[in-house]
Amino acid sequence: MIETIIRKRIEILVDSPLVRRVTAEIDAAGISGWSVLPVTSGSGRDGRWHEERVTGVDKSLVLSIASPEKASALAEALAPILTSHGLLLTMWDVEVIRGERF
Amino acid sequence: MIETIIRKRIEILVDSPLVRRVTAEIDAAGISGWSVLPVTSGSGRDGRWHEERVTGVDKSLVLSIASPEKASALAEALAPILTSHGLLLTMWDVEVIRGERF
Amino acid sequence: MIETIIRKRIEILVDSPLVRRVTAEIDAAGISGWSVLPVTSGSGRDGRWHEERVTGVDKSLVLSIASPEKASALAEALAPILTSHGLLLTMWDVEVIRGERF
Amino acid sequence: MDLIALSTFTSPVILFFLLGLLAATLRSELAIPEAMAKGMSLYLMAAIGLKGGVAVAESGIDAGIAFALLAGIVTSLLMPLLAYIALRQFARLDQINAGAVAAHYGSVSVVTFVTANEVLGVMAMPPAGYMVAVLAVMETPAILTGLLLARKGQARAGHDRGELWREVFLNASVVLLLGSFAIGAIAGPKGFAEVKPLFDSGFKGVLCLFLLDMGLIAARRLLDARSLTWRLAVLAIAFPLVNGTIGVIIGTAIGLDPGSAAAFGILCASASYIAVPAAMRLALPQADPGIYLSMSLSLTFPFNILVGISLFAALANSLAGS
Amino acid sequence: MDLIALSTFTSPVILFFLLGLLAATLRSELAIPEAMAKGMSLYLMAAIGLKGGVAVAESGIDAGIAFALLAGIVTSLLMPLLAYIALRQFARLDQINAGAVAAHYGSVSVVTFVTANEVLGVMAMPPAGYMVAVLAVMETPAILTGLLLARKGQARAGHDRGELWREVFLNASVVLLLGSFAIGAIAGPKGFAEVKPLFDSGFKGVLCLFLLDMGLIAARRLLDARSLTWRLAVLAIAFPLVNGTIGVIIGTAIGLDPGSAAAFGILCASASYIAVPAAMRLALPQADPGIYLSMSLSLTFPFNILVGISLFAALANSLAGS
Amino acid sequence: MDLIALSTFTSPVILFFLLGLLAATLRSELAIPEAMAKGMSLYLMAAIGLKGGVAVAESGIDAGIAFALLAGIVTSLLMPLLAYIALRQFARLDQINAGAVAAHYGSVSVVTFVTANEVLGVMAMPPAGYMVAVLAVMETPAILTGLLLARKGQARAGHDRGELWREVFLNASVVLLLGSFAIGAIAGPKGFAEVKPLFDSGFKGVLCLFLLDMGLIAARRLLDARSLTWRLAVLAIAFPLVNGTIGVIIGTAIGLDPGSAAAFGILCASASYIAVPAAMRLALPQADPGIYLSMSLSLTFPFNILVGISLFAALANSLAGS
Ligand SMILES: Nc1ncnc2c1ncn2[C@@H]1O[C@H](COP(=O)(O)O)[C@@H](O)[C@H]1O
Ligand SMILES: Nc1ncnc2c1ncn2[C@@H]1O[C@H](COP(=O)(O)O)[C@@H](O)[C@H]1O
Ligand SMILES: Nc1ncnc2c1ncn2[C@@H]1O[C@H](COP(=O)(O)O)[C@@H](O)[C@H]1O
Ligand code: NA
Ligand code: NA
Ligand code: NA
Repeated sequence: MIETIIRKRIEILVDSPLVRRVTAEIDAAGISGWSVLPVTSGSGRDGRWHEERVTGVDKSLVLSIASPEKASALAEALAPILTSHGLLLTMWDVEVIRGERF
Repeated sequence: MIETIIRKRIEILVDSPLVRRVTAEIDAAGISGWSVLPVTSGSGRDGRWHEERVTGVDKSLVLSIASPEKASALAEALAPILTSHGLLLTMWDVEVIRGERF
Repeated sequence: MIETIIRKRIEILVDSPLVRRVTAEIDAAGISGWSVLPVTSGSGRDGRWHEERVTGVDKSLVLSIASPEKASALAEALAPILTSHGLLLTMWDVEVIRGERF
Repeated sequence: MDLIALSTFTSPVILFFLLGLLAATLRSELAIPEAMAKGMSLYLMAAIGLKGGVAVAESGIDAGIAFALLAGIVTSLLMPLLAYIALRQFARLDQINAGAVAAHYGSVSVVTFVTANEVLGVMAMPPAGYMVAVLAVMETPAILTGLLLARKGQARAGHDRGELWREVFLNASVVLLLGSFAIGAIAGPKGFAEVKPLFDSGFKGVLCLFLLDMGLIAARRLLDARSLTWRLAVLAIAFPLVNGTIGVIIGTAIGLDPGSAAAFGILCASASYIAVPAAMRLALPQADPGIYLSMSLSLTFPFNILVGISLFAALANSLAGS
Repeated sequence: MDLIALSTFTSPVILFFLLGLLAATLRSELAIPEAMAKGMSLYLMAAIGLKGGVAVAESGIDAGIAFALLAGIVTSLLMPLLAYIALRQFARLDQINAGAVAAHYGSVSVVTFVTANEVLGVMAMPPAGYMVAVLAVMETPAILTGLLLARKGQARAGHDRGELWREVFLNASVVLLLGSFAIGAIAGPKGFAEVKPLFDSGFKGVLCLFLLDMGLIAARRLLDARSLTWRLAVLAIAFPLVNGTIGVIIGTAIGLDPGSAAAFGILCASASYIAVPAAMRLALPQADPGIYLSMSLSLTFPFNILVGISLFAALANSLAGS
Repeated sequence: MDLIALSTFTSPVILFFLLGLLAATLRSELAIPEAMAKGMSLYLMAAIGLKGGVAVAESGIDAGIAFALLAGIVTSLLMPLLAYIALRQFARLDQINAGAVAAHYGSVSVVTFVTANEVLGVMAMPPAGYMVAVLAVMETPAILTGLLLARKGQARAGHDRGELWREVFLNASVVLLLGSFAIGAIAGPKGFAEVKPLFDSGFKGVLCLFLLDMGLIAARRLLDARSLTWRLAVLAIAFPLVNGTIGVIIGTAIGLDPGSAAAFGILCASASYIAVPAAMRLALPQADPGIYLSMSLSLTFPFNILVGISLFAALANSLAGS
């Protein structure tokens, strides 16, 4: 049976122009890396949007795997802009295989 | 230590032409919002497909964060078309920061 | 109240040229299917990349829902190339509705 | 005929399609980005619509148009019946899948029409401009027939009606085809002149790349096809032959010129693989895409591109000759 | 004027925009893939930049350019003030949203300018090539004014400065416009000749498809708009009228030819919906995109395309005449 | 030479590449959508393949082709050895990374060839049409040598063989280049005429936008490059100089015309950054993309575009002259 480690998986839904801000914080938190996934449409308090990268108001999903400590450090670091910039941060425990490096 | 709330994260894999149906149900369930991610290829009982948006049989991933109550209300609402339309609905608990609004 | 089943959700972040390898293993593990999501940019030990499909070094996210047994069988099968090919495999428990078939 | 066929097979448009089929069969990784493929299909529809509209602006409207449109709607409504019977009797398909497949064959394939337009042009028998409008009106009626056949005797799940009607009557290709047809008719030759370099000169080149992609998709589907039986394969070739012949005869009967009659035949022979599949996912999700797409996209489409077009052109000529 | 307006409405460019508006209003699924839309906007900016640069290489540089650039920067800096007051007083908008909207109206819309360029060309009053440079320099100053207005009397959250300045001064459109303008000026007519088929001949056709997409997006936004009040709607029409008139007058005053004066008017009348929204998400995330995008994209943009351009062209002519 | 270099630097093609380098260095957000970039590269390969095929259809096949193809395969197979030694000895790279980098320099860069083709055309020394076939056959042999070098003395992980061979011999660019080359040869000038507007007239313009993107990617990689040492940087410039010179000499020796000899030199001087990296991710995942991409894409590619092409053209001319 292959051994696994428990890590935090953090996913942050953020305005694309803000992705740099968020990834900078991830790097600053000493997390080993991150990945960005595209989001094609959505709906929230501000109403609906669809494939509007052209208007710079589309979203991206930033995903990062980190140790619980670093994860909450990141959460702390992002706290100030969370509500102001309408970030949506969710995290949960995942099993990572060969995950020592995370 | 920043406080977090437990919410349900629902992810629904659905035929792109059906996305409207699903998001309509999400809105109907009174959930604050949703986001749609693209899916480029896949394989299942119906065989394999790849970047075939052109034939209208591709999939999208609808993601939504909601309270457990609203989440199961949504599940109930989608039940009738779940198997018939081959939806794939998964949900799990996540920590949401500043998540009061969800 | 609609009944749900607990299944493993496996997500594998992998170099796009390797997706075929991974999905072949998934099929071999007897898992009912898989879906591939695009990844637009990322950063790790090898540095940063952005929309570089043109250089064949971009990533994809392979997602699959399976029973715990099949999930760990898959993990075993992928073990040899996990570190060598820099795969990032995470899995966690999810509730699946009408998930008998998975 | 031989000459035609020959010239067909040395045309880059057809050669790129063959290249796509070959590359996919060899399991090459070659692939056209989806956004690009989608963009090219929008471009092709806008261009063909514009050209048709301009042609009508030049030729003016005559009774022929009304006949052609009517014939198009009626055939699109009725042809699924024929197909349905064959699918049930010969291929022993269940009611739902038979209805879904029938809908595809009653409807039309835009790219087949576009390719036919080019080939017929080369053969000095260009179809009338209004055939684009016929193309547009033939896309959806078959969906209704197909659904009725698939659901007859069953309580229909009515709750997604709205969605379905929008999908059916306002689906992207119908709106874009009719819209740019109207624009072409309003702008006329003078207005069209300004956009001609993109929509006219570039047309065949884009068609090459698009058919390359279609070849890739068609062959890959076939290689992964699980639910395709030999009986279904036989029908996927028989349908275009029969429907196409009927179409050419009707076209000639209602007094269309040979080029337009041939085009009408192609429309009847062609099967949808864009508008109808999308509608089926909404209205008949239980139907298996592995069946209807393998048939329409992987067998009927290549058959029409490589054989059907030349065939019906020749038939239309001989009928006109007699 | 009538004639102009008429010719405007039979031009495919405008007709495709109307088609987009119509299709979205009917809730059709028609959509242009995002990558394609983005690609077309990059193409349009590169092409317009090149053409402007080539024109300058031909005409040579004169004092007019300096005046025009200066006028552009100043108006972009000051116009938000006017808008801000109206938004606060008449529309009763809070400080933050008023500042955000004001920034949009001080800045410019590239596509509006591009369309105006085409229309004015047809009307035999093509703007001077350097107006592209004016377009580029007018994009960002208004952002600064808007931010000052929105934040005055508040401690500003300075930590995302770097990001913001980059977004503002090195934003894609400014870099691409000025870059290709410089390339055009360096390469000159001879160098441009080699790339002319793509960047010149194909231009209007691409503009058609791009405006089709803009029509779709503009109408969809409007249909989903929640925060749009009738007072805001009134201002979204009043702003272009007032700012455009001021622009034409200034342009004429500093001695621009009628075509350039009209173009300058259009620039003042137009509102940004690309560069500024992106900057606002960074610097004023609390501002509601539902307000500023509905106004600039869904009301002001269509108004300028359908009415503004012809209007300011006529105004510039009459002023020049007098 | 001076004149050439000069004309090179006033060509929009090169200027857009410089713009890309500049914009990325200034950390501008300017970016070409990936689907568009991928689409343009497919277009460029199809176009260059077609043109080459048509040229061969016109000129007919002679012994020169056989020689050129053979020379191409052999150099692609052997050049990695030279590179490998330098990488191990001078740059002290470990076996795996040295093998991976060597494979890149034995293979070729399609865009470098395409650009060279344009420049040489302007210099009235267009390469022979069949050089496109040479380009295609040179892409993959080097991968084999590179793998052997990287793995020699090691048990090779054989289980991903199938994948690898498909990736190597059926990789998208090889299939598309040879496929459209064949199509061009079959269709000939007459068949090509119909698609000329897209594949010929539009060519240089697309190349501009594609090189803009390449400039952006190349500079960004360099800015983020971590594993690049000065010794590696030196080799990234030395390799094209040495390999290119060898290439021109071989080309002249086997009796190619100056234009083709220059093109052959460019092919040898260029390094792959598409086919080979993808193959390496499969076969040598432990090799660091930060090394091979920074070298081939961020240093060698710009060097060849900005200096190499003119250099080897001049060399080929002088050799031919003597
Ligand atoms: N901790 C992480 N969380 C999310 N994605 C990661 C993480 N580490 C690496 N990645 C992704 O995996 C790619 C390769 O990482 P590496 O193997 O560390 O170079 C990166 O470019 C990211 O896209
Ligand atoms: N409950 C939710 N679940 C998933 N995505 C959401 C949710 N709420 C908002 N979003 C996404 O966040 C974007 C902005 O939401 P808001 O800040 O509420 O306007 C929306 O357009 C959606 O893409
Ligand atoms: N077990 C699974 N895990 C992830 N995605 C799946 C799974 N099964 C099916 N899918 C996705 O759902 C689509 C339809 O599956 P099916 O309904 O089984 O034909 C497939 O093409 C996949 O994209
Ligand atoms: Na039909
Ligand atoms: Na303005
Ligand atoms: Na080389």
